[in-house]
Amino acid sequence: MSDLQNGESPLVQIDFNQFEKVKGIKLTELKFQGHLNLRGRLNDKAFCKAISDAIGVELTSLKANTFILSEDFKVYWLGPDEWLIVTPPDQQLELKNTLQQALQGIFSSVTDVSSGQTIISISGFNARSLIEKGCTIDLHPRQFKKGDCAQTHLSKATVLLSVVKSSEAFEIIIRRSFADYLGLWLLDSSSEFV
Amino acid sequence: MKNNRLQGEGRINRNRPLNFIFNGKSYQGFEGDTLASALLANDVHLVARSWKYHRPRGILGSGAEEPNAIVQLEKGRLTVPNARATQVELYEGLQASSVNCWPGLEFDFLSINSLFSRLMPSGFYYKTFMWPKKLWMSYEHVIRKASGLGVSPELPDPDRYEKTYAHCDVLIIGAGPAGLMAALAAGKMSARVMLVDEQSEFGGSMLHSNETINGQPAQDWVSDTCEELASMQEVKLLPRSSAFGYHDYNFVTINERLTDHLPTGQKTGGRERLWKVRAKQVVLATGALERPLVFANNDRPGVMLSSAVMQYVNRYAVAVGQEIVIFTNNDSAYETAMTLLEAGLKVIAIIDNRINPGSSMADQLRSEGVKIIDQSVVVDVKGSKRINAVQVMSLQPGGDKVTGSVQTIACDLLAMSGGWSPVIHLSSQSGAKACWDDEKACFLPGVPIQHERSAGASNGCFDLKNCLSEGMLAGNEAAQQCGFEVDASIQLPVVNEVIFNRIKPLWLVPSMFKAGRGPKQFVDMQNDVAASDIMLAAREGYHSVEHVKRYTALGFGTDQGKIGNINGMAILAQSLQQNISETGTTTFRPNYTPVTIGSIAGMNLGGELFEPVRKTAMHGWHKQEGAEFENVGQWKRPWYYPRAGESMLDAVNRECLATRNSVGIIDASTLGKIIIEGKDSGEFLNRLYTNAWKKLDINKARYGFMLGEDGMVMDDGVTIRLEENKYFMHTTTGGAAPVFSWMERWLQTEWPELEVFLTSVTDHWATAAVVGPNSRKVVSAVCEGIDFDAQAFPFMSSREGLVNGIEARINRISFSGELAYEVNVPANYGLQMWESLMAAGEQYDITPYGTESMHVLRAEKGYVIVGQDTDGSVTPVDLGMDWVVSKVKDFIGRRSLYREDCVREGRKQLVGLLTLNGSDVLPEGGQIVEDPNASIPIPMIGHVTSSYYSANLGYSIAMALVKGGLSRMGETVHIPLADGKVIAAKISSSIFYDADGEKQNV
Amino acid sequence: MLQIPCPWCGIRDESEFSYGGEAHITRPLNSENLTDEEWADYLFMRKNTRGAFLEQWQHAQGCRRWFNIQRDTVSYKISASYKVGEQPPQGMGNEK
Amino acid sequence: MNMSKYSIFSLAKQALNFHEGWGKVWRNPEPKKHYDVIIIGGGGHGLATAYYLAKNHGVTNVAVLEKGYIGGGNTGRNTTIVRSNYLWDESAHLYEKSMKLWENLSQDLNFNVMFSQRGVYNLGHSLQDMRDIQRRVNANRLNGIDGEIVDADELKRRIPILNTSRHSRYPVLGASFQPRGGTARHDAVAWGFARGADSLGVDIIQQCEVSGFIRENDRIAGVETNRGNIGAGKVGIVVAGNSSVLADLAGFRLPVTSHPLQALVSEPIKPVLNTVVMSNAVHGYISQSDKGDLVVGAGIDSYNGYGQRGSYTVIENALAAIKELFPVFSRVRMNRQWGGIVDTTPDACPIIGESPVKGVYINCGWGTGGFKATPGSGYVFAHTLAKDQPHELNQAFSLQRFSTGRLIDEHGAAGVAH
Ligand SMILES: Cc1cc2nc3c(=O)[nH]c(=O)nc-3n(C[C@H](O)[C@H](O)[C@H](O)COP(=O)(O)OP(=O)(O)OC[C@H]3O[C@@H](n4cnc5c(N)ncnc54)[C@H](O)[C@@H]3O)c2cc1C
Ligand SMILES: NC(=O)c1ccc[n+]([C@@H]2O[C@H](COP(=O)([O-])OP(=O)(O)OC[C@H]3O[C@@H](n4cnc5c(N)ncnc54)[C@H](O)[C@@H]3O)[C@@H](O)[C@H]2O)c1
Ligand SMILES: Cc1cc2nc3c(=O)[nH]c(=O)nc-3n(C[C@H](O)[C@H](O)[C@H](O)COP(=O)(O)O)c2cc1C
Ligand SMILES: [Zn+2]
Repeated sequence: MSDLQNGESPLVQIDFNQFEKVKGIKLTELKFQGHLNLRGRLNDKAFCKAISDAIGVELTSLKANTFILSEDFKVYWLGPDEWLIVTPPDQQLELKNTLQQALQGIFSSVTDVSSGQTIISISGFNARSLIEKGCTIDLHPRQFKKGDCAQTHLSKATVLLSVVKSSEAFEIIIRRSFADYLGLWLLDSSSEFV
Repeated sequence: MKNNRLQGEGRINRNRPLNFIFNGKSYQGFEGDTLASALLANDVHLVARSWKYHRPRGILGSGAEEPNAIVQLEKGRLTVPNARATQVELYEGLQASSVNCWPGLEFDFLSINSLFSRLMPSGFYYKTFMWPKKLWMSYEHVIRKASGLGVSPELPDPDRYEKTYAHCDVLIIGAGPAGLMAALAAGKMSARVMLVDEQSEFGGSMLHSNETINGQPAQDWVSDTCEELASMQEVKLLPRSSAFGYHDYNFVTINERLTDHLPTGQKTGGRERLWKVRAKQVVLATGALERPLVFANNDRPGVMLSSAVMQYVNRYAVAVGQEIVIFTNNDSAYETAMTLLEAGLKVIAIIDNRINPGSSMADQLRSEGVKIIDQSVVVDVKGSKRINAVQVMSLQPGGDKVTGSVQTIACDLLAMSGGWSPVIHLSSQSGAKACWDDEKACFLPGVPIQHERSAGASNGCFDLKNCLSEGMLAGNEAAQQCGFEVDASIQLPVVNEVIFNRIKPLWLVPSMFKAGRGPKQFVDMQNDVAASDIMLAAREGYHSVEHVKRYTALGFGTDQGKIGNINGMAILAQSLQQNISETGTTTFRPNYTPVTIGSIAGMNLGGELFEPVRKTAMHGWHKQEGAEFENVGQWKRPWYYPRAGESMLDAVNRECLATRNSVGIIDASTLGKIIIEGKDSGEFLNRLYTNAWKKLDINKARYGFMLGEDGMVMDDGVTIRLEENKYFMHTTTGGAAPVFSWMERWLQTEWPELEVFLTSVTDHWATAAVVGPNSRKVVSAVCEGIDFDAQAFPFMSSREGLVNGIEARINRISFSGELAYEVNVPANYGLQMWESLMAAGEQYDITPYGTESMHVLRAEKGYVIVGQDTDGSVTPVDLGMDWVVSKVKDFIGRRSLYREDCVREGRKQLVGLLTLNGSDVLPEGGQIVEDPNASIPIPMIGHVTSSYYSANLGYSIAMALVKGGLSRMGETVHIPLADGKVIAAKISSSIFYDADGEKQNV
Repeated sequence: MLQIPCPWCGIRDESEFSYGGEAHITRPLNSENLTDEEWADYLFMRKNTRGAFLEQWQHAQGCRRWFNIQRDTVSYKISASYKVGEQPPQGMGNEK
Repeated sequence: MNMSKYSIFSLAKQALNFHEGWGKVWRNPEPKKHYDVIIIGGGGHGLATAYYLAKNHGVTNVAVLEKGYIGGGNTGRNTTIVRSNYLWDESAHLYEKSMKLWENLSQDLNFNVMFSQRGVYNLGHSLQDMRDIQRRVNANRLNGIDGEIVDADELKRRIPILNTSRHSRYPVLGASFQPRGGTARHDAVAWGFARGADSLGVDIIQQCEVSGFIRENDRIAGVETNRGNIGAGKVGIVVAGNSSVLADLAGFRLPVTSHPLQALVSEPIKPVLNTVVMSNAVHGYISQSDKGDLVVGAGIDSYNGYGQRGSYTVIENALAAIKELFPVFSRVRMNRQWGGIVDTTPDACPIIGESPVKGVYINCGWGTGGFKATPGSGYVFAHTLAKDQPHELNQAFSLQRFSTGRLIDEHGAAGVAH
């Protein structure tokens, strides 16, 4: 329904070509994905069942600080009663409707935040070193494995960091208004790998 | 020029000669030299002047402990003040000069201070410079002139500083034999290891040792071990890296120097890197520092630490003297003597305070013609800019007095050893309380209170064999604590056993003079603290070691007492007739060695990176239109949009008039936006806001005030009821984050029974407020699916529709008193929406305006800005807004409104002010008085909070908080300005424009 | 630099958290019946214990949960971490 | 009491004598059984209180009990900034009284406290900062306190090394300037007051920690210490960061929380900064001492802490701010860092007056900025103790204000910083 041609990512001011000079780092933006924030109580069986019926994800078995891939959706644990569902572009409203239907009468909240954040994918043999410059979490593959995610800060921006491939490929979900800062920070920080 | 370079190999690369300049003169050294070793190789001993007395000083040590050889490196932007020559690696073209001397090092004018040194004991300035009182600032001016060592750069630093976090299982600090062994052990267990050493090469004292390991020279074992470590995947090796702070939770800060050793033209990339390491376990293998001996004129060039002498000979192949005397109270100096002999230098005598200090080394030395003079001490030296003789006396039995005649021994170098002090700095910083060991005459690391252990010389272990085994044990244990299993294949290297005799402490060398009456016996050379100063402090009643430190400046210098502190404390203990553990140490604190501000500040500086710049979806557009920006919290908001030739006032006047007369548009995306959902949402809002919420109709909006529990205004904004159980709250821009977390806090901690979920959508929505009589036409041209009829879509209500086919929410709310609509779309389409509105508004000359015009427009209507018209002492009642405060329900801050002070008469209240001369614009922050001619202190009755020239009204308007203001309407008050002018103004209502609110309701 | 155990996320660096001061201060209901002194006691008076102290933190840059810990205000060692609504460690939290 | 008078002449005389004849700065006596007044806490404020009790009120049977060494608390850890340009009348008058005392302190104490009126700048980085500066400076002038508003260009002229670029993240828009502000030698302040008090008969007792209070009926009768019980007619608690601990022992509560506050110094360099520059917005404070080191104040840690150390991020932020303001200092190296324990109150103003326990008086809550108040605080607290009623300058600073709500909110406008 929406015309992505006219949409503008929060990273529009960042020149991604500049990252091509950086050794061991591949940096791309996963633009315009759908982002839905989901709230509900795990001890509410009806809530869990509604979610499971709607998207096939058992929230009770999604461990803290992990994410799973279900069909086209990625579901991230954000808190004991909060999750983020990332969908391919333009599917969020449909999914939002489906979920809201399923959650009728159940204490919950489904909020579209797609325009409020974006995703940066960082991979390569210097990816970890780059992120470590601003991240207090131990990213060693023994500690932070594929399927793990963590909300934390990268330098001075709050992010949701996840591991796509241990030690080599990460994704960072960043709030829109901080995205430009983070982009500049990444550019600045990666200059030593040029 | 004399060349002191020896034949032996050392660790310098003779194929790489390097030219450098010191005090304007050219010299040559080799790759592998430090500035200190290169200077000594060129026979430069006099390198500095002391801080207070400007005495000639030479190089005393060979590393971090050096107190004297402080130089200014390079010039201009790249200059480095206070570099220690002993730690500066030589590079081609290096330039250095002595600090703190004028006109020069050889003849230094202020060395006359030395003549007055008697007038300048510790703390003399507390006792004088008080008369006449007025002159103190002039005295101080002179004192300041003489202060400081190096000079600060005068230009900004062009270098970059990297910074990173890191994690490991075992962090090993110090790569001497103990540290290397620990790393090897832990590394073999496949623990994640970091090994750091502040020197350019690993090996520590092995780099200058004569010992063998596994039958080979120790240096070979070092390189083999380093190679093995480098091949381990989980081992990270960091040379040129000083661990300078050991904080709670095994957080260690490390400063790595990346380019300081490179010639100026070849430095690329960052200059330094700050490592912020969290280690599961830490092994401290930081070695030990040799202590000097405290005797008369012990600060003269040519008096050096014995271990430094050995290091210069073995590591740098430099003969620091030709005819050498050694003065010691322990066996380690005998090794130096052996080294010197091997290098073909002449050791004339060893002066030892012990009785018959026999050892195999002593016998050997005797057989080679070295005189060993036992039970004797050096009492003085001859020579000023370089010593030429030492004076020796015998000790009386008991050892605390000298006796007999003075024997003068000609020599050009005195190597001294007063024993060893383990480097317990980091251990002490970690919280372990150092304990005194009488036998070894040193402080040892205390019982660990963090996950750390010490090994090797830093643990008081002074022989190689045990250093290696302690290192291995420490590595094993540390990795075991992290869950790894000991690697059985690891073997302890084989070394010769050396037996050491007991040290005989010698804190203050006895002399023929009563203490304080002879020449100065220096304890802290950098700060010119002599033994007599410490005794004076004790005599005057400064008994705590901390008082003595502060009174004398003992340990205050750039070496932080590495050289002098133990001797100083021992001398204090003697003066107070205590033992050393009663006296104790001063507190060890970071930094172990000084670290640049640049390094700690890090790379994230400059216009955009010092602090995040938050930008709205329309930011690029504003920039293109030439907007001036205002910082609001972390956001950049357009402040005003000057056109060519316009002043700020011109622009603001134009924007305000256009908005009131036709239509304006402002980016309102930065306001905080929170979705509140769940069946108790209304109840929750009731508790948060001063007014009532449950009865608000769906799609209707209401203005609310949030108070702190102290009753003072905290935030305000409009909230819309979207559904039965769902509200959409707006907060102020600056309040967004704190208010959101404030709300979460109440929900989670106080009212978990409420069924409410909060979700922040600040970033999701981009918002344009279209304001002015023509706004309806503009908005209705762009928004589909909404009936914009005044009745169908009344003031304070909200509708959903489409903008360019994208879902949009339009709120008819107003912060200007005009007909106005806030158009919200998902921010990815924010720019597109903005451009559509601009296009639709073109025919009405739609005018973008910034925060300044927004402030003017709202002030014309008397709307407050929280934080500008309020400070932390203003209630809604003070603002004349009691209508927004419910009398029936409880809410946060309610009880506070009934406290004695909140209900008293005469509180400050918000009013309007009209200057008698309408073109006078009051300064915001102007103080209001009744009688400007009263004598000082003039009672103040309030202050101006907001003030503008209103182009719409044609005169200036202001808002103010005034004592009892609401009952003073029409009174004239006065605002005295800083330049002496006084402006008179009348108190008025704070609503200046459209008092009945008709314009927003059309 | 503290490391704080979030009951949900485990040990994280202090920089992810924001501080909430003394824990277990309940907001008085019927505050209109309180004297100014009693209200001030709730509003301003704090234990400010030297030693073992129960305090609130929010995992602000993480899961956003508020929770309580027991921390020694001299050694900064943390000896317990528990969720809101859970009981503090034995012997703590009841004395005034 | 045999105090040697300090002067250039006595210095010369003693020099001939190899400085062997100097008397003791204070006596280090054994505690007596009973004192009319016991002051708990040998920081600047406690010592000043004792001094003025003896000097102004003739109360000389006084002991100052200090658990460590005098001046070893916040007095020995602060960035020594002295100014009096506070916003509200109550604070302004109190700090200005202090300023006046500073101006004669060296002569009064016959101990050079090196009070150096090099001026203090408070930078403004936002429009709201500038409004606050206007408000404060205007108020100061009407209260008879010197002050001026300086714009960015003038600042650049006066402090050329200050970065006033408009492209900074938070550009410097201007500043307030108090010419009479400056710094003083913190240790000398403690020692000078101690020496002065001692010479008037006050006992200064170090290594003496108060661990309890002795009561008779509902009045105070003395204190328990590690050196035995000591009787007292009145007790003044002046222990800064430890106020809540002592209040708890005495049986009352305070609206105080104790936080780490850190500071650090650089290696000594030749004079480059001859004034004091403070910035709340970017959180850094800097001056250069007479020894040549740059003295930098960092921010306060958010959590309660009695550890005299804080978190490293605070240091990083402070130095980032310093580098932002003074890019030329980037290559200068920091030598040492440390922390103190500051006692903060909800309105960033002190509490000076009676406590709920009869005979016990409290002086605390100076938070991050009480060094400048040292003489004034001692002056009014001595009055309060001697007369059993507050001096007019500390009347507003009672503990009762937290119940009545009559707070003196120095937060936003002036008070947060040192
Ligand atoms: C890093 C830092 C920077 C600062 N910068 C400034 C500044 O620039 N300007 C400014 O004006 N202020 C500044 N301050 C604040 C200022 O230092 C303090 O407000 C002031 O020094 C407090 O003095 P005091 O005498 O009350 O407290 P302290 O000097 O702390 O004295 C209290 C004494 O009480 C003793 N004590 C505690 N408990 C007991 C007990 N049970 N028995 C006996 N004795 C006890 C302590 O050992 C201590 O010596 C700063 C503070 C810090 C920490
Ligand atoms: N004969 C004696 O009396 C005597 C006395 C002392 C030492 N020794 C000998 O010295 C050797 C000691 O070996 P060791 O391994 O314990 O110490 P070491 O002195 O060989 O190595 C210590 C290393 O730690 C580094 N270091 C110190 N502080 C640091 C910091 N903060 N950051 C980074 N690096 C830091 C130093 O640069 C040095 O390289 C043994 O061979 C011992 O026999 C002999
Ligand atoms: C204004 C001021 C200047 C200081 N200058 C120095 C200095 O030049 N060198 C130094 O080592 N310490 C300096 N210090 C710090 C003290 O050494 C010490 O760290 C501080 O007083 C705290 O005490 P502590 O570290 O013993 O706990 C200074 C302290 C202050 C308050
Ligand atoms: Zn968490």
